[in-house]
Formats: sequence, C-alpha cells, structure tokens
Amino acid sequence: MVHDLRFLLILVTIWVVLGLAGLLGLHSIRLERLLFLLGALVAFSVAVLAGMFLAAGGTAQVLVLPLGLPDLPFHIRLDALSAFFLLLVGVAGAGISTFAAGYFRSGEGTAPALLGLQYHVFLASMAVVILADDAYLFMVAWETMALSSYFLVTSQHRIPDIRRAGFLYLIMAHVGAICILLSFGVLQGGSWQFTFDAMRGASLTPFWATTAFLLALLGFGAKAGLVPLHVWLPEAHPAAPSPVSAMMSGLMLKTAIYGMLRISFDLLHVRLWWWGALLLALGLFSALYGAIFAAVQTDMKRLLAYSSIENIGVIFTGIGLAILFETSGLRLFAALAFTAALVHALNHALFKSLLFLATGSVLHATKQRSLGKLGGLIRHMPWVATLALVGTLSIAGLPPLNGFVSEWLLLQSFLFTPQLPHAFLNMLIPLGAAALALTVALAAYVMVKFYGVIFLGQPREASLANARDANWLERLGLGWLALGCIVIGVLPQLALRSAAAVTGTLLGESVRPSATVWWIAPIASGQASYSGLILLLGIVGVVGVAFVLVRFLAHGRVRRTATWDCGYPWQTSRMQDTAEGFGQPIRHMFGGFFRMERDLPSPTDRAPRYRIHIEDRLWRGIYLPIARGVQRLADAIGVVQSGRLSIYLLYSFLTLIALLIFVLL
Amino acid sequence: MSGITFIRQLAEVVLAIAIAPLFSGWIAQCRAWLQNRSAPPLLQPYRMLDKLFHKDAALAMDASALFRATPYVLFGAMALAAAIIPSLVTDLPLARVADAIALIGLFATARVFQSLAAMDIGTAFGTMGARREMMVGFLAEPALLMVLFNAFLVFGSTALPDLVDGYAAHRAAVDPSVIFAAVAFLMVLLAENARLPIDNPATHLELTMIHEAMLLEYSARHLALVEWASSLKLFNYACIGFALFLPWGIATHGQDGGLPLFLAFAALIGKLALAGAALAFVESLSAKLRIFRAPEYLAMAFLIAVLGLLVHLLLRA
Amino acid sequence: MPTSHLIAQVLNVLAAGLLLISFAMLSRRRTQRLITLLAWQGAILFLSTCLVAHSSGLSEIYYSAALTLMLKVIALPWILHRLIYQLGAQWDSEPLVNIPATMLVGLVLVIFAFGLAQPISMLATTITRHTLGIALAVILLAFLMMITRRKAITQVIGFLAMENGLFFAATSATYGMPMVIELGIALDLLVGVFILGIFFFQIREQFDSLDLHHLESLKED
Amino acid sequence: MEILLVLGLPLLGSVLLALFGARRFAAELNAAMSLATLIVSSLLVLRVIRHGPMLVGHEQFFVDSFNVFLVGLTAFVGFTTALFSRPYMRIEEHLGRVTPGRLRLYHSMYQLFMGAMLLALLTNNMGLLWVAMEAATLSTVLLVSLYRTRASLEAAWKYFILCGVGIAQALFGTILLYFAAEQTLGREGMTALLWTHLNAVKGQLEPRVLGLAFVFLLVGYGTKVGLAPLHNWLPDAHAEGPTPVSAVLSGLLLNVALYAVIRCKVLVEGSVGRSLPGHMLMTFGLLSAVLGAFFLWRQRDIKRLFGYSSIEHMGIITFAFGLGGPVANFAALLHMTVHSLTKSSIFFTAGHASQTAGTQQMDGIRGLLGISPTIGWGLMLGSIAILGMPPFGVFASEFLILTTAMREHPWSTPFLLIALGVAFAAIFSRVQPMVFGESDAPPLPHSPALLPVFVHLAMVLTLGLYMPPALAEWYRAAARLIG
Repeated sequence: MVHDLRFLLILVTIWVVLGLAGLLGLHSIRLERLLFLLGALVAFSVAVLAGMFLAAGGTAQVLVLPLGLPDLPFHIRLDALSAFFLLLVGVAGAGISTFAAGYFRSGEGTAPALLGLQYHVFLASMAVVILADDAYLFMVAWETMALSSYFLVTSQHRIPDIRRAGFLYLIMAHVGAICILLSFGVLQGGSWQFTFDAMRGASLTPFWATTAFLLALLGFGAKAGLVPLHVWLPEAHPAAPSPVSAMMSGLMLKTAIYGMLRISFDLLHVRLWWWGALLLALGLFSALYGAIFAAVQTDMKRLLAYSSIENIGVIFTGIGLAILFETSGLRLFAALAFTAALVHALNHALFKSLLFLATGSVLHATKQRSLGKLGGLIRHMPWVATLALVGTLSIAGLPPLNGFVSEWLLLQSFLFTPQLPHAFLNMLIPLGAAALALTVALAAYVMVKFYGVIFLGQPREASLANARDANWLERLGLGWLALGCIVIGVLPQLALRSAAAVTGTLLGESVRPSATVWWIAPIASGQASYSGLILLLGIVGVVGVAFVLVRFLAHGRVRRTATWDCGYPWQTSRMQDTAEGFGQPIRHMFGGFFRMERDLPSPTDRAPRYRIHIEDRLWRGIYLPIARGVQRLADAIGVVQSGRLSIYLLYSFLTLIALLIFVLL
Repeated sequence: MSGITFIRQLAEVVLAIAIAPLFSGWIAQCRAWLQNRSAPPLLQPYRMLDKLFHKDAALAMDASALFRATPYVLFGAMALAAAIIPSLVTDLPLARVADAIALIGLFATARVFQSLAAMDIGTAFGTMGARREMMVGFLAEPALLMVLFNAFLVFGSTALPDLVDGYAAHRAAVDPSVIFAAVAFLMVLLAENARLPIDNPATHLELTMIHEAMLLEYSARHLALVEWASSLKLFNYACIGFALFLPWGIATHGQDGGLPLFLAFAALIGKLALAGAALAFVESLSAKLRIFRAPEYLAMAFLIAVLGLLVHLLLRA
Repeated sequence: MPTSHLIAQVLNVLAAGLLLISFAMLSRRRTQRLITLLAWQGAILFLSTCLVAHSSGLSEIYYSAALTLMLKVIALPWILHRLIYQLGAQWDSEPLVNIPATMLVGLVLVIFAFGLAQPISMLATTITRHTLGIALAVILLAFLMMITRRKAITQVIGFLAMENGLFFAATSATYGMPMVIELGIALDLLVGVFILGIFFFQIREQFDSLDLHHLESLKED
Repeated sequence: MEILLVLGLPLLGSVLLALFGARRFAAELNAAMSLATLIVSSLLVLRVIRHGPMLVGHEQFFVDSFNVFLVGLTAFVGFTTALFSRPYMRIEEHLGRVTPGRLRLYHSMYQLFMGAMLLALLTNNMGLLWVAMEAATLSTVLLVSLYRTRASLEAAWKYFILCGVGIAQALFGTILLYFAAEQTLGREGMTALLWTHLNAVKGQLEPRVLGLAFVFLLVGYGTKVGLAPLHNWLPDAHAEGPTPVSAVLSGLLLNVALYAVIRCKVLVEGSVGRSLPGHMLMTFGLLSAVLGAFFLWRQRDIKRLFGYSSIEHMGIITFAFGLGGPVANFAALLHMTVHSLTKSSIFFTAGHASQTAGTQQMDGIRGLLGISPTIGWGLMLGSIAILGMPPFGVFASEFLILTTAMREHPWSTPFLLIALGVAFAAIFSRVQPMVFGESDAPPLPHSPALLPVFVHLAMVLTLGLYMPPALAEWYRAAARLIG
C-alpha cells in the first residue's frame, strides 16, 4: 500500500504549484497571504501523514518516477527515518508558513510573488531531499534547497552585507555539496547504480567506507554549521527575513542531520568506533563554541544563529554516542542516544523557529535588531512576549518543556558510556557529559539574556513605546509552535514512540517509549524516569494552592510605587545593564575563544563611549588564509598569459616536443 | 495510588514546607554562636514570614505579570521538589516523576524564573544579580552532574529512591569515591544556595550580593514566598545530600507502618541538626570570594567530583 | 634499378638543400632576403615533386607540382613582395638575439626529428622515404623561426615555410595527398595570405608599425 | 539530399549576404537562412534517427549518431544566435561601433562560418575535415577583428597565428595518418583518408605512426579546443569579437574542434590501445580545468571571464572523454550539449549587460535587476547553470563525471574539486554584484531579444530533470561509437 507516498508526492507538488500560482499576481500581497496559508495547510497534512505512517510502524514504501537521468530515474522512498524528518518539517513548516502569511509585506526587497515561489520551492525541496532514494535526486533537491534559500537570504540584495552573507553561504553550500557528491561516488562501490538500494547492497572496505563517511561529514557538516564549518551560519541567518531564518535554522539544518544519519546508519554497513568519537568531539566542541559565542552577541538574530550551532552540536553529540555504542554492540544504549538526537532535532525545529519568528515580530514592531536598543517589550507586545517565553524556557532546557526531554535523554545515555570497551575513552567521555551539562546551563544563561534584554526591563529607546503587537496570523503561527513545545515537553512519549519506529528499523532495537502514560523510563521501568506531565500538574497545583492560601489567609492588596532608585533619582533607562554587560562574565572566562578589539573610555572623556568588537578566531585562522592562498596562486598562474605571441608559440612548441618524447618512451 | 501512600506523600511535603524555615533559622543560630553573637530566636524566620504576609505589597510601577507570578512559581517548584525527594520514605507515588538529573532541571527552572523576574523591573542591581546567579548556575551544574554520575556508577540509577534502597541493600559497601563526591556536593550546595563563600546571605552590601540583589524589588507576601522558597531549596539540597551520602534511617520499600516512619523522622531531624551545624561551621571558616574567583572554586568542586569518578573506575577495573 | 636510385640520390640532395635554406632563414635579418629564400624553398619543392611524379609515374602529382610552382614559387612571394613595397618595409630588418644559440637549438631539433622519423620511414615503400625526417625537421625549424621573430611579416614567412615543410612531407612520404585535399589546402593558404595582407595594412594604420611588441596589450596583469 | 542542403544553404546565405549584407533586412535574412539550415538539419537528424548512420556522396559524407547530434546542436545554436544578433548588432550600429559595410562582412562571414563548421562535422574525409577547420578559422578571424580596434586586431592576429600554426600541426598529423593508412589500404580511389575505412582497419594500422599522428592532431585541433597551455588565443578572441561571435565560438567552434580530436582518438585507440590517448586527454583536461579556474579568479572583463570558463569546461569534457567508458562518454556528450546551450545564452545576456553599462569591465556593471529584470535574471540563472548547480543539466553531467572519476581515478578528484570550487567562487563573486545592487544606467535603445536566452536555459533545465528517451538513446549510441 503505497498511497502514503503518493499523497506526500501530491502534497509536495502542491507546494510547487502554490509557489508558481503566486506569479499570477506579481505584486498582490493578498494573493500571497492566501497561498502561504494554503502552504501551511499542506505542511500540516504532510505532518499528519508522516505521523500516521510512523504510528503504523513505518514499513518502507518505494516509488519510481519517470524523470531524471536515463539510466537513473528518480527513486523515492518513505521509511521511518524519512517519515520522522517529514514530521519535523511538516509541524514546524505549518507554523512558519502561517506566520509568514502575516509577516511578509510588499515593498521589502524581492517582489512578494517571487518570495512566495522561492519559499515554497524551498519547502518542497526539503521534503524531496528527505524522500529521495537515489543520489541524483538527492543532490538535485539538495542544491535546489541551497539555491532557493540563497535567493531568500538575499531578498534585500541592495544591502552589501546581505549580499556578502549570501555569497558566503552559497559557496560553502556548493563546496559541501561537491563533497557529498564524491561521497556518493564512493558509496556506489563499482556497481554503477546510484540508487540508495544499490548502495545498501554495496560492500566497502573500511578504507573506502571511511572515505565516504568523512566526505559526507564534510558536506553535511558544512550545511549543519558544525564548527569549524560554521562561519556562514551567523552571517546568513540574520540576513534572511525572519520566517526564512526560521526555516533555515529550524528545518534546513535538520536535513543535514538527516543526510548524516542516512549515510552513516542506513547506507554504510561498515562502521568504525572512532567515527563516533570524532562526531562526539566535534559535536561537543560545536555545542560549547556556539553557546559561548551566543552569550556575547549583541544582535538578537546572530545570537539565535550561534545558539543553532550549539544545538546542532548537541545533536551530533547524540549521533556520535549512538555510533560508539552501536559499534561496541550496546544496541539499546545506541538506540537511546539515537532517540535523544532525533528528539532534540525535533525540539530544536520547534523552539528555534518560534524564537526566530518572535524576533521577526519584534523587528517589524521596532525596526531594531540590536539588543542594545530594545527592552521592556513585554508591556507593548504581550502576545509575542508570552509565546517567546515558552520558546525561551524550552531552548534553555528546563522542565517541563521539550528542550529538557532531549537533553535529559542525552545525559541518560552518557551515563552508560563507562560500559564502552575502550580504555581511556570510557574515562574521557564522562568529561564530555560535564561539557554537555556546561553547555546546557550556558544555553540557559544565553536565553535569560535574550529574553530579559528584549522583553523585560525598561525600553532603552523612546521609540519602543509605540511598538505594536503581532497580527493574528503571526500569533497563530507562534502559538502553534509554542503548543508543540509544550506538548512534547509534557507528553514526551509521543516523540519517543515516533523515534522508536526509526531506531527499530535502523538499529533493530529501541527504547521503551513509556512505562505508563504518566512517565517515561527509556531503559527499564524502575530505572531513571521522568514525567513532564506530573511536573507540570504538580507545579500548577502547588502554585494554585499556594495562591489560594495566600489570598485566603493573608490578603491580595497591592500598592504601586516608583522603583527604588537607591537614592539616586536621576536614573534613566540607558543605565540598565546591557547585552554587552550580560556577556561580560563569559568574555572574562572564555577570553581565549574570541578576537576582541575594544576601546575603553578614559575617565577624563567629555563624551565617553565604549565600543567592543568581537570576532571569530577561526575566520582569520582558516578562511582568510585559504582566500589569500588562492589569490596568490591565481596571480602566479596569471603570469602564463603574458601577452607575447612568441611566448605562446613557445608553449605550443614545448607541448608538442614534450608529447612527442612521451610517445617515444 | 492508594490512600495511605497518598497521605504519606502529602505529609512529607507539608513537613518539608513546615520545617524548611526552621532549618535556615537553625543555621543562622549556629553561625551566631560560632561568631559569639547573641543568636536570634529559633523561630525568627516564621515571625518574619508572618510579618511579611500581612504587609501591603509595594510593586514597582511597571512590574509585569511575570514579576508577580515568579514567587509562586519558585515556591511551587521547591515544594514539588520536596515531594519528590525521599526525605522520610522511599516509595512515594511522586518519587518516579523525576530522577536526580530532572531535579537539577527543576531547580534550574526556578533559577531562570527568578533571574527573569529580577530583570523585569530594569534596575541595575536586578540585572547584575540575575547575571551572577546564572553564572554560578552554569558553573555549578557540571560539578553536580559529575556527582550524580558517580552515584549512578555505584548504584546503577539516578533515581533517588533506588540510591537509598541500594544503600539499604548493601550498606557496608562505602565506595571511596563517595567521599570525593560528598565533598564536591557540599561545595556545590554552598554555591547554589547563595551561602558563603560565593554569596553572603546576611549581607545587603550591594556590589557583592547575588541572591539578595534579585530580591530588591520584592516586598511583603512576594518576598515571603521567595524567602520561603529559598529556604525550601536549601532543605531540598540537604535532603538530596542525605539521600546520596547518609541515607541511614530513611524508610525503604516495604518498611511502612509507624515505627520506621518515626525512626526516619527522628533520623531526619538529627541529620538536619548536624548538617546545619556543619554548614554554619564551614561558612564561618570561609570568607566571601570575589565574584571572579567563583569559577576557580567551582572548578575545584568539579575536579574533586571527577577524581571520585576516576577513582571508582580504577577500583572497579 | 639504377635510375630510381639516382633519382633518390637527387631527391635527398634537394631535401638537404631544403634543410639548408631553413637554417638560412633562421639566421637572416632582412625581410626581402627571407622572401627570396621562401621562393627558393618553393622551387626546390617544385623540383622534388616533379621528380617524384616522374619516378612514380602518377600523373596527378604533376598537377600538384604545377600547383606548387604557381602558388609557392610565383604567387606567394610576389604577393609578399608587393606587400612589403606598399608597406615600405622592404629595407627594414630586425635584430635577432644570439644567432649561434638559435642555430644550436635548430641542430638539436634536426637530430630529434631524424630520431623520430627513423622508425617510421623504414615502413615507407616510396623511394623518398628518408626525406620524411627532413620534412619534419623543416617544420620544426620553421616553428622555431616563428618563435624567434618579432615582426608580423617574418612570422608569416615562417608560417609559409612551415606549410612548405608539410607539403614536402606529403609528397615525400605518401606521393602527395589526394588532389581535392591539396586544392583545398592551397585555397586556404591563398585566402589566408590575402587576409594577412589586409591585416598588415590595418595593423600598420592602427599601430603605424608591424612590430609585434605593439600587439602585447591583451594579457593578464 | 539533406546533406547537400545543409552544406549548401549557409554558403548560399553567405553569398546573398555578401551582396545585400548592408541592407536593412540583412539581419532578418541572416536569421532566415539560419532557420532554413536548422529545418533541413533537423530533417537530417530525424532521418538518421530513423534509418541509422548514412554514407553518401562517394562516401565523402558520413553521418552517424555522434556527429548528427552535433549538427543539430550547431544548427540550433546558430539559429538562436542569429536571432540574438539582430537586435544586438542594431544596437551596436546605433552606438556607432559598426558601419553597414562591416555588417555586410559580418553577416556573410557568419553564414560562411556556419557552413564550414557543418562541413567539418559532416565530412568523412580527414583531409576535408582539416580544410573545413581551417576555413572556419579564417572566417572567424575576420569576425573577431570586426571592430578594427587595436585590441580586436591584436586578438585576431594572435588567434590567426596560433590557430594557423596549430592547424598546420594537425595537417602533419593527417599526413601521417594517411601515410599509415596507405600501408594497409593502398591509395586506390583515395579512400585512405576516409574515416570509415580507417575505422574499419584501425586494428592493423601501425601503432608507432598513429601515436605520432595523434600527438600532432591533438596539439593541432587541441589548440582550437582551447586546451591549456594552447589556450592563449581564446580569451582574447572571446573578449574582443562581437558578442554573437563569442557565443558561437565557445558554443560551437570548440565543440567541433573537440569532435575532430575525438574522431582521431577513436582511430588511434584502435591501434595503440586505450591508455596512451586516454592519459593524454585526461592530463590536458585536468590542466585546462584547474588553470581555467584560477584564471577566472582574476578577471575584470565580463566576456573574458566567461571565455576562461569555457576553457575550464572544455577541460572537464576532455577529461571525461579521457576517462572513457559508456558513462563518462555519455556525460561528456551531455556536457558538450548543455555547455554550448548555457554558455551561448550567458554570452547573449553578457553582451546586453555590457551594452547597458557601456563597458565590458565588470566593475562598471551594477544592479542589472534594477535596469532590466530579464537581463539580470538571465545572467544570474545562466551563471548558476554553468556553475553546475542543479536542477540545471550541467549538474547532471558533472554528477556522472565526478562520480566516475571518484571510482576510477580517485587521484584526480581533488583537482576537480579545487577547479569547481575556485571557479564557483570566482564567477559567482563577480556575477552577484553585477546582478544585484543599485544602478542608474539608462535602458537600451532597442529592446533586447532575450527569448533565446530563456529558451536555452529552459532546455538545460529540462535536461537536468528529464531526458527524452530518444535523446538518451542517441547519446548512448554516440557514447558506444566513441567506445
């Protein structure tokens, strides 16, 4: 019974059609709104289909389309893994599209119709990437995804910085894509079949398997923003319009995760334990790196971008653990780590999109991106503030919301690493757990900064007073995502059950989704367990009781007074602690990571100013040298074209002689 | 859940809420003795709470709903934690809701809410306090996790009831690593509960304070709830410590009935008394650290915990 | 048979002459002199072609001999003479760097060419087979000459010398290409020279000189 | 019959245009003649598809699936380029860069050039092939020097001398070939130069001679393909000639030259075996690809830029042919097709772009989207296509080539990776600011004809996503022929 797949295909095509339909009215924003809403509907149905498929157990369905290369028609396949990621795309996509329907205004950069086209092509290509079952279709969809998102990023192409960001993004994406291509070239292993089925069948020597794995890691790592391949991410995500940032950060990065999982767990049979160690190290480093840089950002979207790097790092950590366990035969623990990675991917899709969209609303309401010019918006934009609070708490990894679930699962799987049969490794990895804990807590720090500086405190600019709250469509979109965060947080069983289908097919083993409906105990009931539902009910219950008692026994009288000014009556809102201030402890502690230039005012300054500029060491360390090297090489080679005819003749002459000698020998 | 267990659960929560202020009062008294001050009466905390509850709450002009809700959230979180931690008996209906790691998460929730509330008014002190509180938090967490890791390695679970039962099963086996873990845990406890040497609960000297800085804008019943919550937090930490390192006397599975319960209660009181005295002693010996010495302090705690871990792995192998 | 042997001897002598002329071209400075040498080359080609025709008894080679006479001995040199007179370039000469070195390189080339041609010419059935190496040598020498020259006209002369070498190769190794091809080649050659003639004037009016160092502006800088 | 027309029509056209080339309707006539050629050659194509290879005119003309597809391509691009050149040359005239007299030369030479290329493709006679190539060179020399500026003269001169010398080498190669053939075939009825006959007996041909012959042929025709280090004429000629000529040069002439090389390769392989020619081609290919990519990095002139990109792509195609085998040959043929379609369309847009900006210097070209969205999007999409981004067809062939290389000659992939990466960075970093950003240039006097651009791009896009079975079969057959 293949019609799940058929339906999905139809839905994907509908996306494309919607995109094209926008061209009917090139500048009519109304039409676009409608189309975006329809797109949201489609996304929702994709999610529903994928969810039903997973619930049904996820037996693979295959289909061959009469398109593509002559010997290589497009193969598509729906199995548990792809269904899970489709679910992710659908759920988050529905929210983002709804928001986008209310967000895009005409007169901002590209014409709305083109925006709509690129947007829907972007969505569709992501779905196809996940559905693809042969290398060619995969690559086509993959690059289409990069391309459409590039155009979306540069939709306001009159700003040079945005152009620069877009260029950096596209070049990284393209080079990564070539690496993935080469990896496929290895994977097909002599059978000139580029279908994934053939690759599953192909038997590779460890050397070739490693080559394929490393190439894939390069390619997908570049897309996912794994340090040190992350440089494009903090440039491109802020440059894009907020719904697009949400899509890129929430969904597109996950397609890279999908690719990594697909290749290393499905297409490759040989797996070496040190791959896992490598991924683990890279993941932890990225996580820490992202968190630290996020803490010192002063632009709200850059902050979120760096936090994306952090979360991607967390996910890769999970994958690395899974490989380590799997190669040591500890399948159940592998399943646990794998599940943690999957669930965290899903969660990140939800709360990161939510937060990016929230910044979008703030941007529209205030025209400000710099944290130094925001503040106190909870009073003017209560809706956005409340929904963003949900996202903030989730991404900070706090129970009873969803962010905590995945991190809890990951820590749980870390607890079993001492059972690994590798000396040293099983003593080192616990430190990894510590690093993870540090990262999680840092994320909480970052998010307090984010939320506090934007929504709390006094408005730092007078203009903020007339900020308007989001319109109903935007609220709907935000609300949907927030709901997602809460539901997964409170009923993690749902996510676990979906993930169980995946691990079941890929690892042959899966964690127990839940002991009872009440709580989850992934390894064994009676072992470590957690219940978001009861936590939530408990807190709410106690709070309610406490509230009633206080009101009942004491009283509810409130006197509104001025803020205590510590005896200094001339305080202004500019005297609040700033984003820089909030980042200061981090700068102080992790100074080694940054390249800082700052000019401090001297006490005698008439108009004292404080400026700090923080840079990524890796950028100067790796990328600029490469660029310079290419430039030098190009200059050296340019000498060849000297302009003198006799020199050119000499070239031909020497070539001739050389070839003749070559033939003689 | 059957009625009796439910009642037991309820009793434990109520007990915790009731005696938490007493515990902090007792610590204050011990400190006073050790510093040859005339000690405040033991019930002073209750008097203060009572006073605060009957005052009118003075709220800053533009305090948001978040600001007003936070005290209740804090209190709720801490009370729930108290319900989960086996302070008297291990087979509680709620005990399975969260293992130790989840408990840390719960505390983190409380911390975040408190920091956000502190930033809400937008005074310099509030934000500064929030920043420092979060900083201490993210420094303390790795050490705490290492402690739990250690416990897991010894008893194969991070659920507190299992740990306690595990002790009961083979109480003779005291792993040397546990001692390291205990020291680390104590250091973390001091840091997390705004005690010396990280923070001084008794000071209002603006530039050094962390916890107090966040409460500056609170008054009356809100303040009362916050204070109560923080004493509950201290109590909870103490109980976690007992569950991890001196679980003697806690009524394990099957040991229901009056006597074990009473014994457990007595044991708890005794342990609390000793622990309070010990805390006061440690605090009196130590001086407040500069805020940027805090990382070194917590790094030390982390190091000790890791040492414990490695010791365990070595001995096991 | 003795006559064919004799003919072969004569052919070899002619070939040697061809080679000699190529070396002479390498070392001449005066443009006019070069043109004369070119004409001489053509003449030798004509003779050798006649001989080949005679010995092989293939009539169409006579045609190609006639073609050679008309084109290479009469037409092209004449056109070139007219050109340089009209361009007023008949007296100008160009400095050549280090003629002995050039000669030495040329010598090496000749050896190389012979070595290259040796195994092949063994296969040939024609009586002229040994001259294949010489033809190749002539081609390479002409190439060398084009490289060393700094003036447009002299480069063209080098180019034509190369054609001569090719033609010689064709006749000596294979009794000449089929007629159609030869006609086509000749036509191309003629048209090419005409176009070049046009070019000379244009270049002159643009740069008022035919020195190639004016034509070095298009480059990577 | 068709063949006669295919060859006759362009010649007739060049004669007519030599007479009326200066008239108002000359451009239309040019287009019409090209259209006629296109129609006839498509008839020829259909016929070959239906009845298979054909050998006509005393075996002087030979059509198999390899060259017939190039014939179709050549006729098609010739036609679209004629369409494009109509408004383009009008604008040039309007800008006073060409006189009616020059236009006459231009049109007549254009047709002659098309004729010469078709002859080169269709002939079965290696000598005739040589003659046709030389004729093509001569006609394009005049086209390149059309503007009579210093730069264009210099470019034409270099083009002439380099290609002349190269072609001379090719002639020597041909002579050697003939010489070798004579040993086996004898010289009865001058069949010894007919490719079909040579192909029949290639097994018996003397390997040493053929090895030498291949060297000369490769250097000779390779010069016209633009293989590094024989490429030096190419960027100048592309940059200085009128844009339609640049389009046909890199869209068609390079293909035809490469066609010649491959025909020779087939013969040589038969006698000396695969490895020698294969390695030569692969080396040349990689060298051209890498050098071309690095040259791209430092360009300022838009047409020069894309000239170098042609070198890079020719390198890739040559490399693929060097790899050999059904997959690689298939990919190479596909790449020939999509490259000539894409590159010509890029030159169309680049030409109009430089007309709007009034300069070929890329620093002077800004904000095309603002001036004329069609030009802007044309250039953007074209560059993206030529850079091998899916879903455009260029990617399809690069996909096959890279994956094949990865398995067969892994050592070569780093070079390809570098070449593609550098080329991408170079071209895109130039194109982006030209397309995006602000500009205040005035619109063109005549409306540009960009229909061909989008037709080409649409075809390339289709080839990337769906290849008609007939076409695929045809490519396969051709790939088999090349072996």
